[in-house]
Amino acid sequence: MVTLVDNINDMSIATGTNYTAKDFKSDADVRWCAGCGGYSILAQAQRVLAGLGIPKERIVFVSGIGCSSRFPYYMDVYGFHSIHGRALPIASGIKVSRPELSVWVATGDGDCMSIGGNHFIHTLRRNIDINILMFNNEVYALTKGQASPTSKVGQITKTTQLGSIDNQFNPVGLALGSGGTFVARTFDADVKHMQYLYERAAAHKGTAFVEIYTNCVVFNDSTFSEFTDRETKKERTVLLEHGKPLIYGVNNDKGIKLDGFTPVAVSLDDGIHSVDDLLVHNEKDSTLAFILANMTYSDTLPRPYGVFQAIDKPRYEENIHLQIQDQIKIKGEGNLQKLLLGDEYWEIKN
Amino acid sequence: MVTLVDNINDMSIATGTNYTAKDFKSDADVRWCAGCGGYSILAQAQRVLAGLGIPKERIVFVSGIGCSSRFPYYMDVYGFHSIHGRALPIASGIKVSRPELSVWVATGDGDCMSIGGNHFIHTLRRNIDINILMFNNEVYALTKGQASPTSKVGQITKTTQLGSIDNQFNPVGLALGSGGTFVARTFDADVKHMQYLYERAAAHKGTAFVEIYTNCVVFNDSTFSEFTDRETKKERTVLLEHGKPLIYGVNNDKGIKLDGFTPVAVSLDDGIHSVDDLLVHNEKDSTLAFILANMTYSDTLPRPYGVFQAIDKPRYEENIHLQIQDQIKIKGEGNLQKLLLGDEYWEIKN
Amino acid sequence: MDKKLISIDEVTIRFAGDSGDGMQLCGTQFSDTSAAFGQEVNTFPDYPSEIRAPEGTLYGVSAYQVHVGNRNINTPGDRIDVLVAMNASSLKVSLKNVIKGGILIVNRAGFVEKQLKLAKYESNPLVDNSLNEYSVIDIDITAKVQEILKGTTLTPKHISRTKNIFALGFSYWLYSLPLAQTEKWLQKKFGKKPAIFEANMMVLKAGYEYGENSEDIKYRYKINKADLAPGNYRNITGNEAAALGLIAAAQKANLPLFLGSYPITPATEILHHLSGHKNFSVVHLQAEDEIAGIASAIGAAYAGSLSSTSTSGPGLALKVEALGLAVMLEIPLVIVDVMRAGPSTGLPTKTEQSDLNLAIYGRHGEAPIPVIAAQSASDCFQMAFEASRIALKYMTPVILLTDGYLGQSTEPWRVPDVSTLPDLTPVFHTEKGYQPYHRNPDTLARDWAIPGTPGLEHRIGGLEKEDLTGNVSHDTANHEKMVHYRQDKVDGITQDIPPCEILGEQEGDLLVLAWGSSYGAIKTAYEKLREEGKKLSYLHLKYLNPLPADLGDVLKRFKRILLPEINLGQLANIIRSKYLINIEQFNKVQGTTFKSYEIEEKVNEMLEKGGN
Amino acid sequence: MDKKLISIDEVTIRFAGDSGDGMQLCGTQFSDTSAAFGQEVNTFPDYPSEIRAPEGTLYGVSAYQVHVGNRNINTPGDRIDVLVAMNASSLKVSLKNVIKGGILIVNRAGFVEKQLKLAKYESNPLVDNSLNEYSVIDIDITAKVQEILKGTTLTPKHISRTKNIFALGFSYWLYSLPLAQTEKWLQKKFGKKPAIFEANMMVLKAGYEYGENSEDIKYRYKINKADLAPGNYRNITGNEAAALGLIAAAQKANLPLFLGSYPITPATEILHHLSGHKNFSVVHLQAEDEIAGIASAIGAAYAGSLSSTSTSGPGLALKVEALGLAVMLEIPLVIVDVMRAGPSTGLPTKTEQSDLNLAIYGRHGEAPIPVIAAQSASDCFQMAFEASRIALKYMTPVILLTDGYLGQSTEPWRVPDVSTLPDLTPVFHTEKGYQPYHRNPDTLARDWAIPGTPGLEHRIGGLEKEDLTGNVSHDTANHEKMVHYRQDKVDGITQDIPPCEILGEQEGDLLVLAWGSSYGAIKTAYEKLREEGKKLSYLHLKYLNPLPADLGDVLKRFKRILLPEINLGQLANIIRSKYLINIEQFNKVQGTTFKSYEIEEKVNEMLEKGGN
Ligand SMILES: Cc1ncc(C[n+]2csc(CCOP(=O)(O)OP(=O)(O)O)c2C)c(N)n1
Ligand SMILES: Cc1ncc(C[n+]2csc(CCOP(=O)(O)OP(=O)(O)O)c2C)c(N)n1
Ligand code: SF4
Ligand code: SF4
Ligand SMILES: [Mg+2]
Ligand SMILES: [Mg+2]
Repeated sequence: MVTLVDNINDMSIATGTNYTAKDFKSDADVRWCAGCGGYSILAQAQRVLAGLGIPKERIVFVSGIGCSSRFPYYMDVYGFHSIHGRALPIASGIKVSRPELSVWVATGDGDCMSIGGNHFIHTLRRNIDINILMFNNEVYALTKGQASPTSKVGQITKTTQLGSIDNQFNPVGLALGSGGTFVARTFDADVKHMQYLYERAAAHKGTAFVEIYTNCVVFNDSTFSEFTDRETKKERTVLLEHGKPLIYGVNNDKGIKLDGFTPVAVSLDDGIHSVDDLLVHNEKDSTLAFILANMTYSDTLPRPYGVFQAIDKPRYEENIHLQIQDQIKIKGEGNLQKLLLGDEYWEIKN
Repeated sequence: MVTLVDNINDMSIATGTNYTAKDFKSDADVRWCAGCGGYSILAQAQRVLAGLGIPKERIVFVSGIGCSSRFPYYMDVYGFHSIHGRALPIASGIKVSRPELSVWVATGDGDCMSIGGNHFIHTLRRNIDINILMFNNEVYALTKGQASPTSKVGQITKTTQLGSIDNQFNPVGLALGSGGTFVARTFDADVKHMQYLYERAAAHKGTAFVEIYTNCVVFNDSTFSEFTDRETKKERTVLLEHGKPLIYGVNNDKGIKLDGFTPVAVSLDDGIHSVDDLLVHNEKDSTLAFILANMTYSDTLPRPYGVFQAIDKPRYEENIHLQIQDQIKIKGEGNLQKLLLGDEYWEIKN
Repeated sequence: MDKKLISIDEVTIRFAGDSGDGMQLCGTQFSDTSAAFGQEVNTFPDYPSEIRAPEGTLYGVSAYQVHVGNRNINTPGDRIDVLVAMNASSLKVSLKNVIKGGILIVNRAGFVEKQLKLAKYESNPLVDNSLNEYSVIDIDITAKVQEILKGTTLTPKHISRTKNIFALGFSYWLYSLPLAQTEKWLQKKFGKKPAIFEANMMVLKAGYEYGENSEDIKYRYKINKADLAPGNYRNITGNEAAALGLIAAAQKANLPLFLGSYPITPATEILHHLSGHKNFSVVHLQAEDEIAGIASAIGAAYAGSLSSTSTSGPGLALKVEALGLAVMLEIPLVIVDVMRAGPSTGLPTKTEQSDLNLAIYGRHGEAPIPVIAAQSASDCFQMAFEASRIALKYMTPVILLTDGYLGQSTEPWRVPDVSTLPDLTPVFHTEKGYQPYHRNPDTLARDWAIPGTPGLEHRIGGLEKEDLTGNVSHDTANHEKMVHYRQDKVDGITQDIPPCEILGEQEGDLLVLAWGSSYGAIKTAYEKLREEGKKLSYLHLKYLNPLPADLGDVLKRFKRILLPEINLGQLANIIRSKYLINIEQFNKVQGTTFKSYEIEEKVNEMLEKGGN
Repeated sequence: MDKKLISIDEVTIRFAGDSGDGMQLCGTQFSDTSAAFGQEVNTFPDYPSEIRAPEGTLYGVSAYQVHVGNRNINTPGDRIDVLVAMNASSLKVSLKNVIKGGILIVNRAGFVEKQLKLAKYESNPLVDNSLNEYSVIDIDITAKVQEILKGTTLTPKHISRTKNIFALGFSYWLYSLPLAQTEKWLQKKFGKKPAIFEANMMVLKAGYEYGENSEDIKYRYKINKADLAPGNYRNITGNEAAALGLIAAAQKANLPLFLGSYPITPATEILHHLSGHKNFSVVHLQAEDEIAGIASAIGAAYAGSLSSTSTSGPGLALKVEALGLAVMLEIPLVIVDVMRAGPSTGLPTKTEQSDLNLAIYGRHGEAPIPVIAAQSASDCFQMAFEASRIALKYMTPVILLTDGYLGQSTEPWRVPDVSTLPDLTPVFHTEKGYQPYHRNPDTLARDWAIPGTPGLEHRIGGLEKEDLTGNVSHDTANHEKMVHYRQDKVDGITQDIPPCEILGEQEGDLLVLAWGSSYGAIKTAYEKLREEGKKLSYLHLKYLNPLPADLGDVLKRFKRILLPEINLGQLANIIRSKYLINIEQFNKVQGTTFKSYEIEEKVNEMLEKGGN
């Protein structure tokens, strides 16, 4: 059965894809606060999408509600600004019904991990090929400053006037615990790395989860500055690169080695340790991913960023269409009249 | 302010606690199928609660909907059979408002991890002192046999007639990823171990999550038999005991060692390995807990059970009451008249 | 032996036994046979709410009721004429509904001490004369099948399991029905196990012959064929019919079908059926909860599927927020709500018509949604198809109400010739100059362009939309305009639905007005009363929002209006507020649909008492 | 200089500027001052929906409207008499609501080229004669404050930030109000930074003196004190009032207060306030979503708290399933819904009365819940208290409807003497022989025993309950009985609510019927029309389910009934269906409440046109 949808799909193949970032800018004014981390996240998305070679009309951006979730308005692709927390199941419906579309979700720490938490863990479980960009500003911004599930213990907000007493989610840990196949972290301030991760996410088959530390200048300003400020970043973060040892520090003079399975920071200048002692990152190793995720809220270890895990697992949308094709092969394309008649019908004659 | 609630609390102190299991049996007929794993789970709960020394009236069992969720009817304590998926937030409201109560949740893999998934991860995050007994039968039983989030890939159910294509949650991994402080696994068939875990869960301060592999004789019979049958259990499972090496096998002749951070099965009879090479379990080590959790669906490694992790973290209900006491100390017990008048009131005279 | 053959018009027979006794099979075979023979049939299964209750208990009784006749068979029968009771508990549970003088076919082996105790009988009713008012046909079926199958390779357990087949064979004899249909079915089922097939056939025939040969039995019955329209027929439950209606609509719309759903009694079978037709390209997602179910369906609708979600009350409650989004987006979506008794978990396996308020009024903001309701099991096909038609034509979510009774009950369905089903193919916008909220002036449906269409990239969402462009608009006058568009669009569907079809007098003293699954009972009562020469009229509504355009006029033509509902008067309130007209309610909230005699009695009472 | 002092009855003044200009402060200070002076006051803040919109833009304008007078001040004012505009955009946005001949106080420095461009002005309105119909008071406030504070230690940025204080001082002069209140406030705020305090005082006085000394300004105004009941007063928003009402009820019930909530505009401040009063033992849980919010509240209610949840439309939509559970459990629970414009995300910062249907009808099954509504900001206290009273007395969830307008607006509130508030202490069952569903024969409330009570261990839940015992019951007659109990209990609350209080004629030609936040506008219009000698009556409903017992009789006493609502007629439908009476709707769905002149015009039109 060639459906209308198929016809439309055919039409789009003709479209040129010599895009520049500008082609992905919509007419809408960007209405984030001056200095909001969203601007850079948006600009990189526009830049990266221009280079992917996917026809614009095949790209869909879905979001929930939040400052971050206004994202689709600013992208000149198919855009769907939905309701709070439901971007992922909506995106799932889109991707499962139209696997040929490139489906992206822009969401916030509240949208994705608070009200949307269940959809988050289940989307990752099903490994549906959706790319999730989660703006983590550790606060509810659009509703003007309440604690989110990623807010720090002790953080003062309008609902935690004496300091937050909810323990903090580690989004990377939660993603791994849910069976996420592509789990990564980056910073709004790190333009190149963000671009790199977008490209990786786009290339990954299955759900790609990218946590982006995002500065909210109004309700949680500078909460990530130790990881993003030029002065401290090198000492307080470590980049994960597949096959490479974990080196960090202003002078690349520090590294992470494993003591059993416990990561420890060592100096490469101490005359004892060398690069060979260091932990070498392996994106394919799920256990290692957990070990690295567990470094997240350590005071003494640098904050890891990059791709924690990139592994292959079956994808729901692929398998359901395989089952469909299979069944059509076995049973033939469905015959409606036969279906309605069923196995046990009888005829009443005149 | 001594409230009515306080008065009631006072009354309960007088109650004797020389219980036997029978004291925890309610009048209601148990209506599970003959052979259902629920019977044993129930019997052990009654036995263990009798020995805890907690007055019956201080114990509350909350559940959602499912075969498993009928549990509270069979326990002669305060019982609350709620709606599908919402046992945990209801239990949270009970515990946060009345921290002196002993709050338990009986739930199923569908109730807890499908519709209730968001509440699950957030309850663990807040570490509210609730003991969760999750009957994992890897199926929706009450609705007569559909796939659940813990169903195996390929499992045939009424909604997966060609085999399930959803990847399977690892409940222990999800619990750890959510920041769970007490995470454990046991089997309906292992009466003693179940009792042990109930006691541990009761003693743990914070959310205690106990996954119980439960046989559903009707819709998923024998799915765990390799782990529970006398013949195979010893070869296919390994018990985690704090401070002890991971030994298993019919003749205790096998063990788990770490190769880097990768668990591997070794023979203790191979002349190469000895007990000293084996991984020694440490419940306090969050990274180790992840490594062990990752063994779960391995075909070659035994299935770990026992306490994966038991660590201490702040508890929401404790901290909010501390904040309250603190504020009362600082500001004095609230004066309603003053509160209503606020800071900026004025008087209009006759 | 010669038996007296009595010609009757109809009979209600209930097969009751323990959960493991195969009563559902008996019932479906009996109804298939009688339907294929050419009689009218209506059935209802009655499962225990426990998955597998202990053997022999009262709450473990499983039953299947079949009503057959030569005309006017619209319900599974108010009262039981013939009860097949395989054990003591099944007799105990069903006897109260058996008519005095009715036939009890009992398996004597099911009345031993243990069974009597479980059934809470003080003494054996088969011997204590307590059944004197009934014709008891008391057979030790267990012994019979053991005898018949003695020589075979079947295990004692297998042998015992054929008891139901014996009862079935006997029932065929009693109502002069052929064995052929069941023989065919056994052939299909046990074709690869000839020993089992043979054994079952032996037992079936033995049951039949038992009637023929028994000296105690002096009568047998015969029901003529019904006067049915020619065509191909099959038995179908409401849930299967709804599933097929959606598939048919998708095929006729030339669109893929998507179902996002979460299991819930009594709607789950829709999900079962739709997940089982992969060669019709049905894509389903068993979601993590009802919210994800509808959200994924909204996503698939946005992407160009005929999209649907199925649920029951508690699930519909959870979909409320997302329904509002679907209203704002103006996308086609079919929501099937198989109602059950509430509130809350309520009585999950019992039926009720109490989600109407939720379906019509249950959204925050002004968020109108068309609501339609099926009237019988097979009508679920028709109405699922119709819901899809409205959804696609008007770009709107549509709620289809069925209920647990319709979902589980079966009736013969004259299968439509698919070439006669209307084409539902939507027009996707593909040209430049697309305005997402430009409307078709006739239907007020907005133009639809789906992802993949070059040059028509656009943004939509849950914030208020600007007229034509669909941009976010905080303009207050625009908001009011859009609120009215959405309302007018739904109201305008009145133009597209059939006018009221009144049975009986077109004006007069008494109109019975109803909706949903009450149809069967009311239709039966109506026919009976008419035959008795009573003056009354009957109007059954299938469109509840909007209501038919001529309904107000129709209602004014009657002095009194009786509205029976399985709730506290939800439709009555809607009719009152819309037409400021007095409605006499007749409400029953007992988890079952009406009995036709209840309607009869009520109508007679009203006719006798006269004006109000 | 001598100025002419004009005595007036009321004025509406709107302070408008850029988000960073401190207009909210101006507004609250002006209203506090005038209220403390003894005038009647009503205010409404008007924030941009963007968190921090770019400087000078049209959508970045932040405003605060204050309406003061010596009587009948029930709204923030329909039209603006005086506009303080700190920049071009704020003039552009607000001018359309300024009356012809009104006063414009503009900061000339905000009308330079960049600002004009951002405001999309072609030419400078201050010089192009386009403002000829207004009295323009054009001051370069920026220059003024620079001059005044030249010698101080304040940075240029700080100096510029005092502009609003200058405008405030000038406004005080213009309306003959004292500086004392603001001086006190500045003292409190900047007590520890005397330099800043001094600077602000200098600017405040300079603004005041500017009026006194300016040659251009020939008039100033005076509004007499209102005739207010003696007592202690404060300004309060509806959201704070609702929070305080819950705290007061908990204290009076001798119960801990629990709030389980999730942030949502425009209800979030209730959560902010309640999470900020820990020394009142308020326990709150900011839940992961609205479902967990109400579920935790249900848990806390079960455990013996006065329990509550706060939300707005999309959140109420998500709570629908759990509300059904609360109905089945029959536990006390207060749900505050601060309504906003829907459907779906709609216009989150705009007000609407469109959740009434959802509140009353939005459950699956028959699940009645009492619904009440507040009429003004301070009334939110009273009604939150009342909701708690009903919940505890009748063991039922209660929905309190307020809206975005009430939640954000302020009015002076005569603070009650807490000793006069009624005691709400419930009786917990503690004796043996507890039957969870035994009912108080007067209220039909069930007996309440909470965990911790020895010997009363029992089980409840969402399945249908057996009468008295509360055991699970599948009995169909019991189900019907319980459905009726639940309905009768809610219906019975009519006995406990005040009869209708009709303003004006007790019978006659025209009754204006209304509910919720329309009160202010209608009351104002009503008073005005009565003063003009018009015959009309006004009835404001605070109890929507059940409706007052005498409402049916009352309505019949009037020839025509006008029902203004900020929706498409939700209450009108309810009234119609209940009383079969004709209602004339007056609907506005523009995200704002009525203006009193709209009501006036509508009433006048009806009075002129006569009968319908
Ligand atoms: C059902 C529902 N509940 C609550 C809200 C209110 N709400 C809007 S955005 C938001 C939180 C946003 O936080 P996050 O996702 O972190 O986005 P940010 O604004 O920080 O980018 C909330 C609670 C809503 N719109 N809908
Ligand atoms: C809101 C809602 N959705 C769906 C259901 C139907 N339902 C009842 S139990 C259940 C699944 C139970 O599975 P699980 O928790 O694993 O329990 P089990 O029966 O396997 O012990 C479902 C889907 C419901 N009762 N309420
Ligand atoms: S409030 Fe924060 S997150 Fe929102 S736009 Fe402003 S800076 Fe960005
Ligand atoms: S269906 Fe399965 S889970 Fe349910 S009672 Fe029976 S055996 Fe237990
Ligand atoms: Mg955020
Ligand atoms: Mg299960």
